Amino acid sequence: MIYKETGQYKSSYKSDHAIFPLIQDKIAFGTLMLFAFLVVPFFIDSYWEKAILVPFLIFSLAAIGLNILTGYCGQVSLGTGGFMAVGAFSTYKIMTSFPDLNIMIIVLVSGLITAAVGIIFGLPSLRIKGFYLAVATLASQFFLVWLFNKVPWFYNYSATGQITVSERLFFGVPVTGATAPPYATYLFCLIIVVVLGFAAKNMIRSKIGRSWMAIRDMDIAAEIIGVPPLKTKLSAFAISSFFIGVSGALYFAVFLGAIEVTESFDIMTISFPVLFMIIIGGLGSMLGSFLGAGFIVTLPIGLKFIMVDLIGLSAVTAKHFEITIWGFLMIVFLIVEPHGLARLWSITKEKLRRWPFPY
Amino acid sequence: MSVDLLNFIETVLNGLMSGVMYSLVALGFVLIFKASGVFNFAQGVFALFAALTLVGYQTGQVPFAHLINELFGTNYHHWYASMPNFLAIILTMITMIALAWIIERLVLKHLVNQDPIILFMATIGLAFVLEGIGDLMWGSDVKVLDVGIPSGGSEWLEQATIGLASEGSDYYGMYIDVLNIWATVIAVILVISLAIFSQYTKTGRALRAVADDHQAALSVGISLRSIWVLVWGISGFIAMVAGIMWGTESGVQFSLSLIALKALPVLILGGFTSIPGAIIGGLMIGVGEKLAEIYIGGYFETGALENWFAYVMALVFLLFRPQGLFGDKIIERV
Amino acid sequence: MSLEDLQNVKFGENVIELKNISLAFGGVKALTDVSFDVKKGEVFAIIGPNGAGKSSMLNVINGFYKPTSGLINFAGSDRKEMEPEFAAKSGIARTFQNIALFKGMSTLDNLMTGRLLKQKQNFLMQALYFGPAEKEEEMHREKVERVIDFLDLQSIRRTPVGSLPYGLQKRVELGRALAMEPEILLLDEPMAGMNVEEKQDMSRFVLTVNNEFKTTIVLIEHDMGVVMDISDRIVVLDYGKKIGSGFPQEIRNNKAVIDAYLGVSDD
Amino acid sequence: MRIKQLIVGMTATVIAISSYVEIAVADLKFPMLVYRTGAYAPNGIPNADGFVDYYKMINARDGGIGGEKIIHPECETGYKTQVGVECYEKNKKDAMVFQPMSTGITYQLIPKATSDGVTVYSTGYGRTSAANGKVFKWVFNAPVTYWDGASIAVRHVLKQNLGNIKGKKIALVYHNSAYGKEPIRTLETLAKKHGYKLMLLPVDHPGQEQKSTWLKIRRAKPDYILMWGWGVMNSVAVKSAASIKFPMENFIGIWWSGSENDVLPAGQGAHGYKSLTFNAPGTNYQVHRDIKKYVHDKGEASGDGSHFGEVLYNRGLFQAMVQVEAAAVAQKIHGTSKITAAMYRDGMEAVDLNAKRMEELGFKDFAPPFKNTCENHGGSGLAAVQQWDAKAKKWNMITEYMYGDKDVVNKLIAEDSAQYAKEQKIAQRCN
Repeated sequence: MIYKETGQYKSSYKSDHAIFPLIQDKIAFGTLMLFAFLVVPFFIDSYWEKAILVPFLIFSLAAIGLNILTGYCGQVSLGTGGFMAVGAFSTYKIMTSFPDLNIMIIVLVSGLITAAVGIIFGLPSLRIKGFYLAVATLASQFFLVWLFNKVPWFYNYSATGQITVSERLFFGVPVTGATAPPYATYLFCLIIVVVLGFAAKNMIRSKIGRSWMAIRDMDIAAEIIGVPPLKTKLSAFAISSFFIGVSGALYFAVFLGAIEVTESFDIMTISFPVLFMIIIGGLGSMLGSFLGAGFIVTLPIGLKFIMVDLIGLSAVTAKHFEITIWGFLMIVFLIVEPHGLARLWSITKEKLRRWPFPY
Repeated sequence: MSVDLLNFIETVLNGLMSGVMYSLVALGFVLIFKASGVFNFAQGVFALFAALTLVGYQTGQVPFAHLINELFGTNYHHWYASMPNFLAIILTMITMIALAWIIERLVLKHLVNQDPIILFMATIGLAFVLEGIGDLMWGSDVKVLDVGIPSGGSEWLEQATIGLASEGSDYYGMYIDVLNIWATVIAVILVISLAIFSQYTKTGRALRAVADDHQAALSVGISLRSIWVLVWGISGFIAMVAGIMWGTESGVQFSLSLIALKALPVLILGGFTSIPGAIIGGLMIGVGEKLAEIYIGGYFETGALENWFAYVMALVFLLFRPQGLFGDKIIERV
Repeated sequence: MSLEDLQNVKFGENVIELKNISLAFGGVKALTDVSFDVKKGEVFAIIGPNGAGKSSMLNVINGFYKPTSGLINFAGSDRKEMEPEFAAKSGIARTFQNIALFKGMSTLDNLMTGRLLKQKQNFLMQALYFGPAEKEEEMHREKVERVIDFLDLQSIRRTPVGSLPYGLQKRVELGRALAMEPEILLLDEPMAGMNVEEKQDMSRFVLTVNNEFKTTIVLIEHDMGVVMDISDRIVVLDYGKKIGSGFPQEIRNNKAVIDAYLGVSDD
Repeated sequence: MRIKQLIVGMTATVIAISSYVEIAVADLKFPMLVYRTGAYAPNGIPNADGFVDYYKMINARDGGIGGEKIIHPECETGYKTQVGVECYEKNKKDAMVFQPMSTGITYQLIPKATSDGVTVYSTGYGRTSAANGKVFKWVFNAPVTYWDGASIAVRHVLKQNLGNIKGKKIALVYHNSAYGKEPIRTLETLAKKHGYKLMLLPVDHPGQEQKSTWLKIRRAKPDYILMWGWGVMNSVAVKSAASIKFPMENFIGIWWSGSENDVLPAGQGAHGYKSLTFNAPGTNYQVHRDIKKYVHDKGEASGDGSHFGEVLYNRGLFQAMVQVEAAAVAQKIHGTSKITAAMYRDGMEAVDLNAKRMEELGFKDFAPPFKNTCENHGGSGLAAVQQWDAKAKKWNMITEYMYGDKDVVNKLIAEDSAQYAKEQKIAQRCN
């Protein structure tokens, strides 16, 4: 009976409505946070930073964003790459036009700009539903990428359309540019992710979140109990785009440092992977967003490590296998647990609750 | 006729031709969606896989040669010099049908009545698997595909049209790639034979029944799963045709799988469930994007707006008909 | 004391008045020129055979369908049609013939959706989730808990409604409507497909709601027994036409109605 | 007081250890970022094979460089930037030099490698202005840059028109990406200088659908077409050009648009297509004989050995050779065979591949001689034009190696690198 909730009585709605109603969860989460904030920074090296942790954090953020839209509000979107691009280029423009603006502000403003763009591209969702909408969102993807590739103003008329970040300090430590120490970039992303993560969770467990889910589950009934579809859907698009925009900003400024829009925000490099994250992680689950991101970010690296470094296959054969296994795993996952890792986790919790008595 | 008019016509014609190429891909999507409600993103990779296999058979490549050689230090590459196209095509068809059967066994069977989005994701997974296996089997370097379809500009048309221009203009005739004309012919034959098949054969009727209503079909004793194998087989075959067409134009290599992205706007324009929709949608997209590229594209000194234009066009269209051109009407009740 | 007097004692003025409502989908006439009024605080039943246009009537009342002709007098003014959001805002709640719950959400959340209109905090406050936002949440949670107690749904608070049995789902749906603290409650076959006990429970709930909170109730029901027992007044529809109305006992011996039900032709 | 000593002592040891670790590199590590998969595999494979075969040959023939074996771990990028970063981080420890083989990844690595102190060598691609060693200490793109390339192509056109191309129309068909956009600025500047009209025609990735591009060309009837293409785009373009019957000898590709893969699919139609190159095609060189002897005949050929002697394969040999040479030079300068990344950079900067040295290395007449200096990381800036003979299925050199429009190019390089230096706050060196 490791995972025992009996005997934990809630005396107030407040405690009952808490994010982690169970003491075990509180402890687990607390330790995780302590570890993430106080332990990791001292051991992180540039490989873990650039290859695993920072991309993980950034994509978690994008996944949360998409999950708000798709998982909670039921609007499937394939335009993630385009919106991340908006975030990235806003950051670049603001950075270059206001050299001494604080990076944190820059990132958040980029998020707001993306939110505005998101609202515009969300408008069709009123008439278009389901797959038609999903494919329609590709329009935003292709259009935005084209725009940033085509209009020189966005990349300050540089010779090639490449945009490169310049160094910015956060509390006196560089968090962008090549000289930024791993722990700094990591912590910078971590802070943003944790704060925004809680914000998202709070929205989901209050009015706005319930309106989204109402629209998702049955938009007609929702309308009849007084949920305005337009406002609700657009709010989902806006807030989701904000998250995606921020992640795009970090992706450019903190993670890659130099971006070529056509390649870095391609639907195959961003839009689909992020959709995988929320599906494998679990539609409509905060935990799922993180699990999914972790899975998608680490899997290829893990497979590569096993096949090249341990088994010693040649890089190319390994890659072929990687692609195959990767797709195969995806299918297996969807067959075994369509509701994603989050569901698996809650099942394990059930098991733990009964442990050691099986049933 | 003025040269501008002739140019316009030329553009439209070429648009129609590319449209046919898109329709070829879209067709496979629609068939599968109708019959099994799966939005099969793997259709593009189907085309790639089919083309790879075809070339493999033609040139007698040893499947998995790289892998075998790497693991066992052997040095196999080819086991025969060449194979007649006809035979190779037949073999490829058989392979694609076998593939369909395997997919039904290993994937679809286990995913019946899941959410559409889940099925969609599964097919993306499938796309990865096929791409990986394709690479492992036949290697990832570019291959020249030639099944004897002529290509290059059509002399005849050029000569025929050169006179149409008004006097004194230096008009030099219209341009159409012969390959595309062939593609059109083949596509037409394909569609007609499909229509005949679904109208006048028992399996065809069963197929339409399933497309219409799964439960009902089941209740009159039609085996869903055999129908699915059939349908996936057919769209595998269509993918092969598409693969041959695109492969002849650009050589067979990974990028071939990206034609799926070209087919998506066609689908939303035409409606996921309508074969005529796929065809007409394809033509509309083809013409639309070519016209846009050549006539609007000029205004941004360098165009390349085809890609997004196709989607935006489809999007705008959807705003007026949310279910696409021929898609089933969406009715909301409580 | 005559029936009329009784009525006048029990009921106040009209809350809704439908004047010659007609509704057509393309060629199909769902309602032709139906008129009746609903008085404050009564239990008003709409009955009739399948396809008589009962549900369409409710849909007209809460604005999901727009009548092709006729007027709806509501909240003191004649209007051509109602807007769903306006209807909800002005206290009209309803349940549906085939349940329209939010299957993915728990019973609690479903009931909380009933409070959406009454929650005023903007999303930023909710994102921060402190002070007013939190207070508000808890306040509404309290209200909802009352409904939960009233319909004894405590045991299924956290279960996703999709997995509940039919009878319970119906009850949750009623709960969601009640959570809106409605003036007028439209119930579309609240007891369809229920066994006797469940029907009794449901009837009890309906009556209590009517008595305790003085909620006006408009319900569609097939079970004549129930209808006759709980409703104060009844209107009978057949093929979209009104073929009779009045107190239960009048309806009981109204020839047209009997014919409609027993399918006897007029000759 | 004690504590102070303690700290001093500790730091001392730490430094000692770290420096020791640095020196104690067993072999010379030349990590390879390759792409044998994905959209650009057809170009990636032969090039990578060239590298591997050369490294293997050096190890087999000379037992490595100055006795140090070469290790060349491959990391598959699939031409994806993000994967490239992962590969770099994974392999950067003790790495001598990185050859990203992708403009995107090069841009990515320039700042990182600079701060990590690892050499980046982008042979005739990547960031053109990196040729300015004053600003880009750790980056080399010898022997020739895109901007040289553009001006050389124009020079070739000039030659054919006896120096006058006023009013001629030149179209640039380019990969719609950073790589493809590189030459635009140069061509525009030259257009002003020589008075030709420039027509820009971008082709989106991957570029197998170019119908409208070629319809435009057919109508605009440019006199010459230059192409900055990569991957499937090349072959489709060549094919389309053939089928609109564009005179192939007026169609000139950059050195990345001039491999067998690009012309073979077009069959006879490709006959006469030209492309720039900075290395000779064919297998008639000492280095090929050595590779045959020490690698292929032992059945150790990289891949299936079918690309032996192809343009991109030979380019791979050349790139590998320069990297190996740099190591050798570094060993000479620092008098140790166990060189560090920093020492390697010095070697790269001092590379002097004169004709004599080339011959010693088995590359006689294989490529024009060049020499890196502190200021100039861009090499000689020499390239020649080769032409495809579809009947014989081989490339023939049809011109001498020639210089581009140096004064134009150098000016542009100065501007661009200056701007970069300003953005990144880099102090200029070499003075």
